[in-house]
Amino acid sequence: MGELDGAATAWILAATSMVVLMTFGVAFFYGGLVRRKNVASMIALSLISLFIVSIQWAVIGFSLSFAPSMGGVVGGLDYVLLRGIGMEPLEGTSIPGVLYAAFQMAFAAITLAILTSPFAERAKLTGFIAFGLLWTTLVYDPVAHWVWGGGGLHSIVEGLTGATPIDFAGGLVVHTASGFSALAVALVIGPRLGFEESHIPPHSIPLTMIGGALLWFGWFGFNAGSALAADGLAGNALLVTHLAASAGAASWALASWSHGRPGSLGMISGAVAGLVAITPAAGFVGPMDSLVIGALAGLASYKALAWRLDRGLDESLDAWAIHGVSGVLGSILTGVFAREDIGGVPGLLEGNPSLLAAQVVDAVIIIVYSLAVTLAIARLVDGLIGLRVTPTEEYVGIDISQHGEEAYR
Amino acid sequence: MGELDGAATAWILAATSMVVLMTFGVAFFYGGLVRRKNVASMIALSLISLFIVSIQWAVIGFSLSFAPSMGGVVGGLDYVLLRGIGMEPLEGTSIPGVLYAAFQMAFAAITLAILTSPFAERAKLTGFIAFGLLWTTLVYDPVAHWVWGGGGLHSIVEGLTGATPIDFAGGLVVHTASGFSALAVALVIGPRLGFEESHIPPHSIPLTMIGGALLWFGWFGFNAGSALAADGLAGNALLVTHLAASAGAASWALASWSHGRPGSLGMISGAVAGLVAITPAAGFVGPMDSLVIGALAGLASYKALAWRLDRGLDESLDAWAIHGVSGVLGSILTGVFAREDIGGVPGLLEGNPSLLAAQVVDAVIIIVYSLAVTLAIARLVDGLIGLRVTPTEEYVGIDISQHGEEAYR
Amino acid sequence: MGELDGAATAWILAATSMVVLMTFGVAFFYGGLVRRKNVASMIALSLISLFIVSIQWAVIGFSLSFAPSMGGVVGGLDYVLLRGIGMEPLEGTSIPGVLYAAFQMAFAAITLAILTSPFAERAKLTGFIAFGLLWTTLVYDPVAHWVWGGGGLHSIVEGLTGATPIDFAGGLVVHTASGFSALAVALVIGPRLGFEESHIPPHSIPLTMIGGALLWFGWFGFNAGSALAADGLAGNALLVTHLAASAGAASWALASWSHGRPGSLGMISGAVAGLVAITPAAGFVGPMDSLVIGALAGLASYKALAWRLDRGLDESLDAWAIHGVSGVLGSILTGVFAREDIGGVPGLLEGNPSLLAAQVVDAVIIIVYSLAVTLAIARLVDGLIGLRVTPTEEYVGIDISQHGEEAYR
Amino acid sequence: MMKVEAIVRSEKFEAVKRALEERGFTGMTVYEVRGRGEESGIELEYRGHVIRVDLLPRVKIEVYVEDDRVGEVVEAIMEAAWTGQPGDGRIFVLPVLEAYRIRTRERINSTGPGGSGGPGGRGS
Amino acid sequence: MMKVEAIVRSEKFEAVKRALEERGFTGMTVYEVRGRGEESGIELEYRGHVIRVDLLPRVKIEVYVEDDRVGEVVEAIMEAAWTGQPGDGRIFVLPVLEAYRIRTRERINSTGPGGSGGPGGRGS
Amino acid sequence: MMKVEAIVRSEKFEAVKRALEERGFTGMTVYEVRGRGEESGIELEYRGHVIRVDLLPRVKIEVYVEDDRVGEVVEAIMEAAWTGQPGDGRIFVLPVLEAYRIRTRERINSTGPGGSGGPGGRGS
Ligand SMILES: Nc1ncnc2c1ncn2[C@@H]1O[C@H](COP(=O)(O)OP(=O)(O)O)[C@@H](O)[C@H]1O
Ligand SMILES: Nc1ncnc2c1ncn2[C@@H]1O[C@H](COP(=O)(O)OP(=O)(O)O)[C@@H](O)[C@H]1O
Ligand SMILES: Nc1ncnc2c1ncn2[C@@H]1O[C@H](COP(=O)(O)OP(=O)(O)O)[C@@H](O)[C@H]1O
Repeated sequence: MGELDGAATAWILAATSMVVLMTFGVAFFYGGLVRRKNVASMIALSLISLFIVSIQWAVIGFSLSFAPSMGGVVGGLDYVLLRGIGMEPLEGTSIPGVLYAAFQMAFAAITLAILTSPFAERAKLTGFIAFGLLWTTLVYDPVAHWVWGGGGLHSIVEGLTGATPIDFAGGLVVHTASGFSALAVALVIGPRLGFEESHIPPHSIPLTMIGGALLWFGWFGFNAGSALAADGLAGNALLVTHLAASAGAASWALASWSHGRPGSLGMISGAVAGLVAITPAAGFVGPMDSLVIGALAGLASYKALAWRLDRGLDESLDAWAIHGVSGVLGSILTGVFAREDIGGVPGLLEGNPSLLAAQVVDAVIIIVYSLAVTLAIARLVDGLIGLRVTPTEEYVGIDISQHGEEAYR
Repeated sequence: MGELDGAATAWILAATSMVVLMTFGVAFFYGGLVRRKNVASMIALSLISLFIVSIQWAVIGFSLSFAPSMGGVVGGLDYVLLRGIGMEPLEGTSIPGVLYAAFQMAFAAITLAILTSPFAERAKLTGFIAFGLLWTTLVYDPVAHWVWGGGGLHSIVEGLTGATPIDFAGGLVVHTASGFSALAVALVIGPRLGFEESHIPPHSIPLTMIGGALLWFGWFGFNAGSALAADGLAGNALLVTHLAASAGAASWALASWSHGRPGSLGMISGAVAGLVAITPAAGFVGPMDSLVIGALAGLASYKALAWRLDRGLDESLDAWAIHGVSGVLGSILTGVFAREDIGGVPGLLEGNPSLLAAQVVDAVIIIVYSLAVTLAIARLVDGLIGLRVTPTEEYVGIDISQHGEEAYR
Repeated sequence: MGELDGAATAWILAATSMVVLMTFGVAFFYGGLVRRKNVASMIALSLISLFIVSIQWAVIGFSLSFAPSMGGVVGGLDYVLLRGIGMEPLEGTSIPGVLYAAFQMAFAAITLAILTSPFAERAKLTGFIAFGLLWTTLVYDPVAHWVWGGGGLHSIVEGLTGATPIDFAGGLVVHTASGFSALAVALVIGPRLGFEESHIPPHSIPLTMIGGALLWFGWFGFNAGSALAADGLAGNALLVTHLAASAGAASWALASWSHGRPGSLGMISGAVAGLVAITPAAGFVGPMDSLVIGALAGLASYKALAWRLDRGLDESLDAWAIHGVSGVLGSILTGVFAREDIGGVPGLLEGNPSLLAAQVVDAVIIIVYSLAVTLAIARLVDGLIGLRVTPTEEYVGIDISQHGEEAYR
Repeated sequence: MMKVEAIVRSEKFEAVKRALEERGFTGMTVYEVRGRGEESGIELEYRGHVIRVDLLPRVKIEVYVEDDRVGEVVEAIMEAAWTGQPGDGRIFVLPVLEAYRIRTRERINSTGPGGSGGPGGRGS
Repeated sequence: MMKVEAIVRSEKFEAVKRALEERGFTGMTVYEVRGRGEESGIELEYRGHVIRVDLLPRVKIEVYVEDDRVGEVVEAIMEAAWTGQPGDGRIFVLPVLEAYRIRTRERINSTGPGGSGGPGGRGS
Repeated sequence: MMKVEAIVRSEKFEAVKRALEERGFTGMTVYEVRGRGEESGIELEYRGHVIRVDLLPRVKIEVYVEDDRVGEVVEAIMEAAWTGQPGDGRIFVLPVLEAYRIRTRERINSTGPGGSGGPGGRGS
């Protein structure tokens, strides 16, 4: 067991709280983007993600992700029901075991919340809950195990490329996995009624902005917390996180400006794209790198969004275009910009092409796995329970039909 | 004096900020639940609670709660005007005295804010202010003294039951006291006009959800902060707090599902019930215990709400059903689930029935005291100043009649 | 280089996050105060402030403010592109250099956000961006350098008065500079269409209150974070910050009560006034002093607001009346109440009139500089690009005309 | 066919809806308005000042109905909306010249305005 | 009795209300609408593109009034709402056949539509 | 002059607006309402319970138009708003006695109600 570091514990107590708040950030971000008849439902989907994943995590998820590996595929059952997780630090960490479990739990929860995007305005409640539990267990937990839990993916990638892939705070585990899974769900669940005919406008930009504010704030806990220490690396993560968000907001604003007017929704979307892209990189790159990464992410997600609209794809709230695309981009750029003096690993610009190769291979594997398994889960649940309400219920709105509520009076 | 612990101080600086934010959480949680003509007033009642209690606390409240005891009944006047509270730790703590006073101040403030529930949509401003100052002084401060300030209640209970009752973060002091006091106020102030005739629906579920998000976030400061350290106990408190909230949300959702549809308001109410119930227990029980405690709290508060609606009782925003009932339940369950290896005290399941007895007796005393004294204060203020606006003012709305404002345009 | 202090780092990681969140607090505070047709724009102005200032800061702002001085006027170019700022503490601090830069960056960003007040409901986007970049570079950065960066102003003032002026967390740098600059902008940009004819009411008090909540919360990071340590001084700063806010809310409420009804907007405005006034004082005065400072600030800003309305001045959201006036007042009162046993500097009440003189002279210099340079920048931008949209665009609303968005549906 | 416009207290709306339903009038269109009657609002006294709150929230209910059933609609609303206090609201009846159901593209009014027969023929 | 429907600029609403009050018309019902007139909205030029903002916020004021006072109401509104710019709004007068006050359950219109006398008798 | 009141599905509003524009009717006033028709709402079955969602959001469009063009307006709306499903909405035509344009202070209706000529003279 490691020795407990009070300062690290103080910071991770705060950081965990901030990451939990991010799930509400997703709730409000998404909630503002749907029509008023579906806002309570949209918020509820994130809230449900928070509580069902947390319970799943305590029961089995933490163990599947972080217990000693079963053949490199998934964690064993040693930590089921959080057995053996106590107030002392786990091996290799310096914060209490219970706090480490809680910090990681918040990551698992927000990942499913991000994935509520393609369920927007049409989710059948029972179907979503079943899907969510299966997805967390079969996609999130194994992927987290491979990347962070000592799972076998990294040794495979290392064998192929000669370098161990790196993911500081979850660019692949959280954002790429949820983003590409959102794409898969969108294909199964189908577009909203009326999506092809007319633009479905957001009902409350202020609500989305409140969500964006909580996301930006919480992301400091997410990225700088991933240092698991209150040290220079955490400080670096915080600074680059903020700069990438800023650059993403700026580049999206400029991109949309060249085609029309720069909307406030575009700016906050660009900021989120920047935050996503810096997530895998935050402990490996410096401030100037983060400006470049953030700016490229804003552009990439802007283009991805335009592309999916052109294709008539109703991945409604752009988990794919923002989290999926910028998550992959950030992981790859980590391989480009990584600096030895920051995170101990040199990247392409410091003459190490194998890291870039490792990052690309890692991303491809996780994309393929997420797409394939999510397609299977979504089809299964759709067949057995149904992922989607009836057209009448959709027409009336999910708030009334699934929750018996009206959001505003 | 204790020695200053930098890590503990770092965490309590953040935690205090978070607990102050919770009072705004109550403001928005309650604000969304009333009609639009009363939302500014509802938010203002929490804001007023925050600033009048804070001033009262600096002047006299901290002293009445935490200064050396006057006969076990209430704190003495040693700390009036915060005399003698400086940058060094107080005896037995390791954070600056001023920070300790600030942390406790935030608890006092939110307690009155919770108690604004039965004033909803009918409070006379002057009456509420007078009530609030009296209540904080005559109910909150003595109760805090008994439980945390070295007051005499605990030795009485110990005499009766052979065990010292425990309340980690205020299940009795904050939630039970305010919840049962809310019941007393509801009896004196009477139901809102039109309450009997038709259901009064919430005007903004998103606003309530924003409040709920801030509460959930802040509660980590509340409970894990109550460790007054950045250590394993704080980490445990954080984890069990989150799990109890999750279980409460889930159990309320299931309970309401069996009668109709599971609303988003139900889920967040269940989460709050879980948070309340784990409050006294957070430093004494483990993660699996917290799932049980949270789930039971969700059910209990759900039933309590249904019961008070059946009885036609307009304790409007359910401070009693949620904070009162789950506060008591959590205190009692602390006596059941307490684990020696976590908080140093064994509970019923570890073969120590006397702790349970102590918890029950403690709860009963605080319920009776809160009800009796609050009834007296409410009657007094109602007679002298009036707790309630005129029917015409109520009809027009409190925003216009008491604040001269319209909340939305 | 200083030695890294983990506890200080833990706290400043949290505090920096909180100060970043404050910029969103300004966004929502201001957003609620405008008409619905301009709310997305109002929020966007703060968001734009956040990201353009952050980029400017990384590129050149931090260097202009904090690099070794060029003749006492402005920082040199040593830290351009954050060169040399790494994970080790800078001289005289004990937190990572990157974190120090990030913390200070958040201050620069919110200062411009405060200054969006006179742009409300009429800002031309291009004009605002140009103005913002110039203003941050020509006003904020030099002023920050003079006061905090070892610049020459203080030695001049010291020469004149015999004492070094003090500004704990930015009463002058942040609030006075932005508040008086807002006045200058208001004079150049002119009143909103219809301002003279009829009162322009806020469209959402709850949104403003959400902003106020985030401000109050974040201010703990702002003021207690300015201790750059997790110690007694930080604890003191937190406590006095909260008490001053409370006293400001109370005094504004009472002042408005004597003329009519005490509105919720008045209370939160008074709280902000109290927070502003305690900002320069937070590390130098005690709790009882802060009650007086906060109460006076509430009154002063209340009067200032009434005065500017009487004068028909459309400094629309009262950056001047609240931040400008209470910023100056707080700086001066710091000279009155400073206590040697808290911050090491005695004030007037401890028999040291020269500190008061220094505070007054410092304030006057910064007011004059801010007014003069801002007038010049505003005129210049207005001439070259235009600060203001056309009357037709203003009539339609800035959301549609500048951002192509509708905030609510 | 005629149009009945009723302006009622918001809190009475549910009762009015039920009363109409009971008599078989399910069709209706409603929206929120603000209004005042002859008393020109409500006065609130406050520390010497009097403020007048003049536009209070009301619900406006519109029911299009055949001429011969107008009386029933008026009566149903009148009863359900009544409290006897100032502010109970008003009911107005306006003539309708033509009426169409979009789904069936048919004209649905049997008569013109004022029950006097009129230009419209029966649609269905 | 007649119904006067006026669609005016939101920012002129207070002035209209005052003008009506001054002439003794306190009763009114108002709500927010969006509309456009013949110019079909406002054009904003923007980097080459033109966007047309076609539905602008307006306030709709409805006043039910005895036939012989319609002219006064129309005039009061017309004066107070005028700016001379496109978008000032319109006023329409519609006939009302019957009118009731719910509180007193009485019929309150003295005449039918168009000032020509009509089916309604005086209620009070 | 007449007043056409149409209650249509919210999601059809853009189409209706376009259809009217194409035929040269730019003037309109719109607002959001909630309503139900004869089917008295939509029934949702839920674990044995049935809940009836009775008031669904609709958009109400008001177009004031000269008598001789009423048919065109009705037809344009009817076509654009149609889906064939319950809930497509209704269109009603009411008589207008007088009409004024505030900006020019002129009376703008050429005829009275029902196309029968009437008290109003041509304003412009
Ligand atoms: N002359 C009028 N014109 C338009 N609306 C009216 C008129 N008189 C009353 N109303 C509407 O009816 C509502 C109730 O009227 P009120 O005068 O308060 O009731 P009462 O019938 O008791 O006098 C008002 O709020 C207003 O919306
Ligand atoms: N033909 C019409 N039908 C319905 N509403 C109309 C019509 N013409 C104008 N309006 C309403 O009147 C408002 C003002 O009309 P507008 O044409 O802008 O004024 P003007 O009288 O200057 O032409 C519009 O926003 C719309 O609500
Ligand atoms: N009798 C009526 N009175 C008032 N409004 C009506 C009436 N009938 C229908 N409406 C309005 O028209 C809308 C559409 O009507 P609905 O009955 O759903 O369509 P359909 O024409 O298919 O029967 C309703 O939501 C309601 O607003």
